Amino acid sequence: MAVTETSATEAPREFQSGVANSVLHINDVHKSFAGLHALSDVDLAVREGETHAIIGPNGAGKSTLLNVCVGRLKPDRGSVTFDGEILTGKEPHEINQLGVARVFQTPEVFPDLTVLENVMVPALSKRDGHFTLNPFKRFGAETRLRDEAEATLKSVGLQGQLTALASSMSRGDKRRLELAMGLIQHPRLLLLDEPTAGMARHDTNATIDLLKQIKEGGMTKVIIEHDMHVVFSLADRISVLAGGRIIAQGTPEEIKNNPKVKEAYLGDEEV
Amino acid sequence: MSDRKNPTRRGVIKTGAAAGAALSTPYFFTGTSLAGGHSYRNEPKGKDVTFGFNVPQTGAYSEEGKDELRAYELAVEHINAGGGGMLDTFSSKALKGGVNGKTVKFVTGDTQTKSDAARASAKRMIESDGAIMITGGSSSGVAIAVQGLCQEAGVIFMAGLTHSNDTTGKDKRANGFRHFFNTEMTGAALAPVLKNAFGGERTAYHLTADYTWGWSQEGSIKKYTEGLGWKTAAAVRTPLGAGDFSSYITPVLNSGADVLVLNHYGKDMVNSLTNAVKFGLRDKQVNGKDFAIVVPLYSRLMAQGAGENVKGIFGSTNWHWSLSDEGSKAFVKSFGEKYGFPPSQAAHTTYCQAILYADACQRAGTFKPSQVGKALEGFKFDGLGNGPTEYRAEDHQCFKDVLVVKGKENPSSKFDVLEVVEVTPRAKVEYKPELLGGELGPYNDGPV
Amino acid sequence: MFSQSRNDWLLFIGFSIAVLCAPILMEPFGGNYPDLLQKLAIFGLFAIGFNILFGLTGYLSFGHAAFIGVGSYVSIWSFKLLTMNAIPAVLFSVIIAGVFAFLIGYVSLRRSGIYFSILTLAFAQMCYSLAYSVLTPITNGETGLQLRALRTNPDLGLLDADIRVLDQALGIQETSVPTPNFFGLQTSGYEGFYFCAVILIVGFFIAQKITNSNFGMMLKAIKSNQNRLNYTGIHARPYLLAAFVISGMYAGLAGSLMAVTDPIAGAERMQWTASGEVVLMTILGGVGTLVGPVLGAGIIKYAEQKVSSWNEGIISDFFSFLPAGLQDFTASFVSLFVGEGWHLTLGLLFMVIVIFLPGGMMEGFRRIVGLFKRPNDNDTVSNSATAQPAE
Amino acid sequence: MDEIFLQVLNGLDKGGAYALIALGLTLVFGTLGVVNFAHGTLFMLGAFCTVALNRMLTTSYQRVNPDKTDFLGNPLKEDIPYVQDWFGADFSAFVFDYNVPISILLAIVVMGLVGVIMERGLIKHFYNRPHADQILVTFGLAIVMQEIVKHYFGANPIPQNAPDIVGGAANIGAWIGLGDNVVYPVWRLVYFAFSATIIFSVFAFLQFTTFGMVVRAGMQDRETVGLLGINIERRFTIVFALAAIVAGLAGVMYTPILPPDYHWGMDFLVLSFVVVVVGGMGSLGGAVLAGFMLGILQSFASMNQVKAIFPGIDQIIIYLVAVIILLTLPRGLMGRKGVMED
Repeated sequence: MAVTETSATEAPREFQSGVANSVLHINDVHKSFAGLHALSDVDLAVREGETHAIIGPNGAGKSTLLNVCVGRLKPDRGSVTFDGEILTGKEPHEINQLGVARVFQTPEVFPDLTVLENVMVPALSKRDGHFTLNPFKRFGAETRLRDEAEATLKSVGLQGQLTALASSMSRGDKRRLELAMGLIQHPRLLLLDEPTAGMARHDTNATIDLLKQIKEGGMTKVIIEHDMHVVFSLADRISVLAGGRIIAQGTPEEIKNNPKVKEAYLGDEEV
Repeated sequence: MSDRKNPTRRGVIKTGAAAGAALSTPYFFTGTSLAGGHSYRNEPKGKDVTFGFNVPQTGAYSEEGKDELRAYELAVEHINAGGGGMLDTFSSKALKGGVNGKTVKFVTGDTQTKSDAARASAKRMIESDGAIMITGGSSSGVAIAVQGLCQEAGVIFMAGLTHSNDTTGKDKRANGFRHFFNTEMTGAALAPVLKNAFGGERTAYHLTADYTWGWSQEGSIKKYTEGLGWKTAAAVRTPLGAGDFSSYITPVLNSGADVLVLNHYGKDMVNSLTNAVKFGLRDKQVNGKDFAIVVPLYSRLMAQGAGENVKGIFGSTNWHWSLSDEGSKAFVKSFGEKYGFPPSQAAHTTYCQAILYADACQRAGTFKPSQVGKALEGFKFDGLGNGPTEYRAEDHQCFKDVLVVKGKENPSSKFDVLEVVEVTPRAKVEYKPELLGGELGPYNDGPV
Repeated sequence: MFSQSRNDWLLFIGFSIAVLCAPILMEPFGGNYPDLLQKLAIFGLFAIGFNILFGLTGYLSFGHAAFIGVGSYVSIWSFKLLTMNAIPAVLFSVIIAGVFAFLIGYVSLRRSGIYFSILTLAFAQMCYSLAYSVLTPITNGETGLQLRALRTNPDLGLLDADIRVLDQALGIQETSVPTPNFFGLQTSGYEGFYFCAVILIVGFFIAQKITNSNFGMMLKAIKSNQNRLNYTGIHARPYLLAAFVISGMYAGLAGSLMAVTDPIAGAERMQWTASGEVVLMTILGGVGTLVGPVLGAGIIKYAEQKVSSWNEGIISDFFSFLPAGLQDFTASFVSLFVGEGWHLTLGLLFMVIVIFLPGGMMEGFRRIVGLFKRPNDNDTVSNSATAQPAE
Repeated sequence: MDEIFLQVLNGLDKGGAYALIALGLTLVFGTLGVVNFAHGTLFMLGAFCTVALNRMLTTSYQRVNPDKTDFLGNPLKEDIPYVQDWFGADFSAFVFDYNVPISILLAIVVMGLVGVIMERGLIKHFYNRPHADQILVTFGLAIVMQEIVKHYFGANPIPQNAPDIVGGAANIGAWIGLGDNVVYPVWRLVYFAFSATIIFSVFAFLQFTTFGMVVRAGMQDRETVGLLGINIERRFTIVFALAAIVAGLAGVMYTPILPPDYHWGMDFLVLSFVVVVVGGMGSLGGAVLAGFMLGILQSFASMNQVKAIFPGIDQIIIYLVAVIILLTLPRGLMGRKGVMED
């Protein structure tokens, strides 16, 4: 940790480019918990349509950064803007309605609802907004959305479990369901928090393929990942977070060859 | 649940509405209008007639309710036997075993001391068990609610323990009758005794339960004590069931008042009295006079609970077991032999009500409410423990002597809590029926 | 599987038939008399409404009795001031209970969990205490608000004399104190039960619609994982408030029907124990199911009315087939649990249900049905899982 | 001035009782994560330990006294307590006088047992059940216990007396130079001192013993403590028993102030929950603070001067404070984030 702290002082600003066409802009964000700096002076720009990976050792502040983006945490200083809208201070549901969806690290599905219903909730949210009062609109009659939901579930490989309760699913299946819940909203920005953690290798590969497909659809993605196989398969650009600071940023190739990153994070880990 | 359904049905058939007609012809087919030769609500067709005893069996007043039930059972025994207990000393000799040739059966209900629950159980007894009349209760809110219901349903209501003026005042109903006394009579009876005991130059401080009965009580005591020259320092409302009354009692210490009037009943009475005594009020000297505490309506059952604390404290009661007239003695003997302890005033008033109702039916020769009511109106009787008594026709209120009592200094047993200080004669407590307002309206014999 | 509206219709029709035939169904239990039947319908309605909040969103309100009270008071005032017709009374009650629910819900829903429960409890207790004492000019305190004859003496206050302006304008003659009616049809007795039963069926239909709607699914999602819902773009609070107001309106309707079938309104209807009672009903029958709360309401009201009336005499008559000594022993043992001991039975019933059948009676039925259906294939199992919320 | 002083004393007294009840309640929340609706009933059971001891001590045989007659005119059967026969009149008088303090010993044993049985027999099966289930099952248990007490002791309040030596009223005014009207029952002062002692003991126990340390750690983070390999189950049982004993002792000592009746559990249930919630779920300090605060506010609200301005304020003060506190301080006075919010 001490090593990263010292090296972080010279956070390389030169990597920041493309602010003009960036869709998500994290600006000088600072967050501390009880005196512990979780994030310091984080600046980050994510370009429209790119897949941006954030990597870093455990406790580097990756999840905190994501939580700041979706409104779960309020930064002490700095701001997050998405497509010109300031996200800081907005409620989570407002941020989602702007087109930012999040896939959680530990699956946060609706355990008492069926798999299909789990996907229908975000689908309805996308269509109807954060609140509509029409208590008589039959849920069962939403055929168009349901077809879409079934298609999405098929794309993550859950087509066989539409009526199962989410609580009865395996952890891996819950992660896939999480992904489907994010995808169904066709968000402009999808934040993925370790989408493949805990998955078996072949499932991971399937997920990578799926995410690659979406990439072709032009959705902007921010992905937090430990698995370098995933990162280097998907990312257009990578930011490295250590000790709450961004210590490097660039294309996968640049990051691979960045000695600071190697020193601070990759170390002896095989890439 | 399935093995429970049997007791109801069998039980109700046996003890309950053995009047039979009520159950064998389900109401479903008759509707609420009484077809098939009934000329009034629940007219008994068989050899039995069913009384409905509606008393609190759960909640704070359940001990009183139990005592009422005991008295009712005793009364039913005596009525069916045509004698025993106070029936032997009762001035009317109409009852000769059963009523109008029918054996009396009864059903019971739990009022929970809540108006809604009391009305619901009364309705069950009327609609399902075929009760010809309803009697009981231990609070005025409940009595008034049930009285209104009986008026609508077309059965007679013989009120139990209810002390508010409204029962036979503002809220009186033709089908309702009350044997118990009320706050007006308490005030009229108590005030002169208080004046004799404590002098005419007193300042009273009232603590009043914050609901209708409390207000009624406070109003009556104020009216009569102020009429005798007393002053009222303050009248403070306390929440029902306040528990610890200390924060209401400490202001009394500095108020300059020398009498504390506790317009509380039941648990509130025990609690506020205990608190007041523990604050040393009974031993206090104010303005050179001994401080006095008054509990206008005593309940011996509750006072028994208040133990030591009631010693020397004045109040009024409808009846007390230590009275030495023949009626009281006979009642105490029959009750005591059956249950092993003396009856309470609640037991006494409900026993009287059951006897009075049965007697009126016998004299009227029918159970039809309007005719039973006529037989009760203006009925003068004696031998039921209160001396000569009259059911006044104008408001269906009994007028009789009122007992002023005081907590006994040297009780000989745990039941011997109160001693009778004075028997205020009826003439002194009587008032004009118009005084309390309200209107009886016509009798209702039920939908025919 | 979402198009199973046929099942919903079957459930609805079955429920309607059961409700309308309640007098026949209750006959073997000795429960066939108007008051109990009315109470079953009224508290069934209350519990259905309560279930929309508690069963679907999981928010446990201890203050719903306040809306019962509001509904009752409003209805009686409508009878006193406007007309004896039940329709305006019911409408005003529902609307004003809705307004109260909006105000209380708006404030209480700023908190969740037990904090929410305590807030609703606090509001209801305040309503109760004030109605019992300080607000007596409106509520007539302990005695309860009652109907009176028309005012003839202008000195009398509105508590002691009624005006009924609409009825007067229509020239309706009154002798003494009238009873509420539904366009000339009386609303007490069996007529009253059928009046309530029809409203119960309508209420059930609406609740069924709500449960099966998008809105209903959002409410279930709130119960399941409110936090996740926020990140899905749904603002939970308006949904909660809507559910709170709807269930408050159901409670107001139930309170109004209490006044319509029996025109008196007392403050103790608002006490927290009354709110607790509806929670017990819902849990006993089955939280989150449609039929369960009605069933629970029925059982509790039946126990309150009938079990409490089985006094010792009745019990010992029942055991009269036993030898004398055994009869006494059995009778005195059983009488611990019935008659004045019926609270004990209620308490034990509760513990048993919560310990062994957390899903209430409905879960019990499902388990029994499950015993016979075991050999069937998986398909029916998953079907019953989706059909679950509709039961 | 005198009056305000007296009302503060009243408030401290009520507050003492509230704090003691709430203390156990919040302790059980904080460590076991259980919402115990039967906690008020434990307070009631404690109070009935006193009544039961009284019954036991006065267990009597009957001796016919031919000189006196009973209410039916028969020769009076006098009840002679065995204690009196066995140990003499002086001793029995002493025992009866000190009934309340002696029953503390009984209450510790009885309430400890009740606590252990309740926790082992029922509560432990509900650790992982939803709060609503916990509320319902303990509510059911509260009804059952209350009805059993009612069956044996009746529904009427049964007054208990403090020992004579502290049974009177003290002229505090004379001690501290206020007017002659500042008199206060000695037992209420004893009660305040007692509740303060118990509160301090509980805090000291949690602060300075290893056991207490583990419990406090458990309140902060239950999972971690479980991971440390500590037998948390046994400690839960002890914590629950401790809470039961504290509530029971509060009940025993309260009997001379308020005659106990079977319904105390329900009477104090809502109140104790309000206290705990106002203090903040799972916060011991909060419970004590809120207990005393609500006690004092309640006393002030019942003053005539206050009631003249806000009629009926004494009826609703507790709830009003609860609403205001919860809306301004989301987790009560001293509550922590995330406790009991799901």
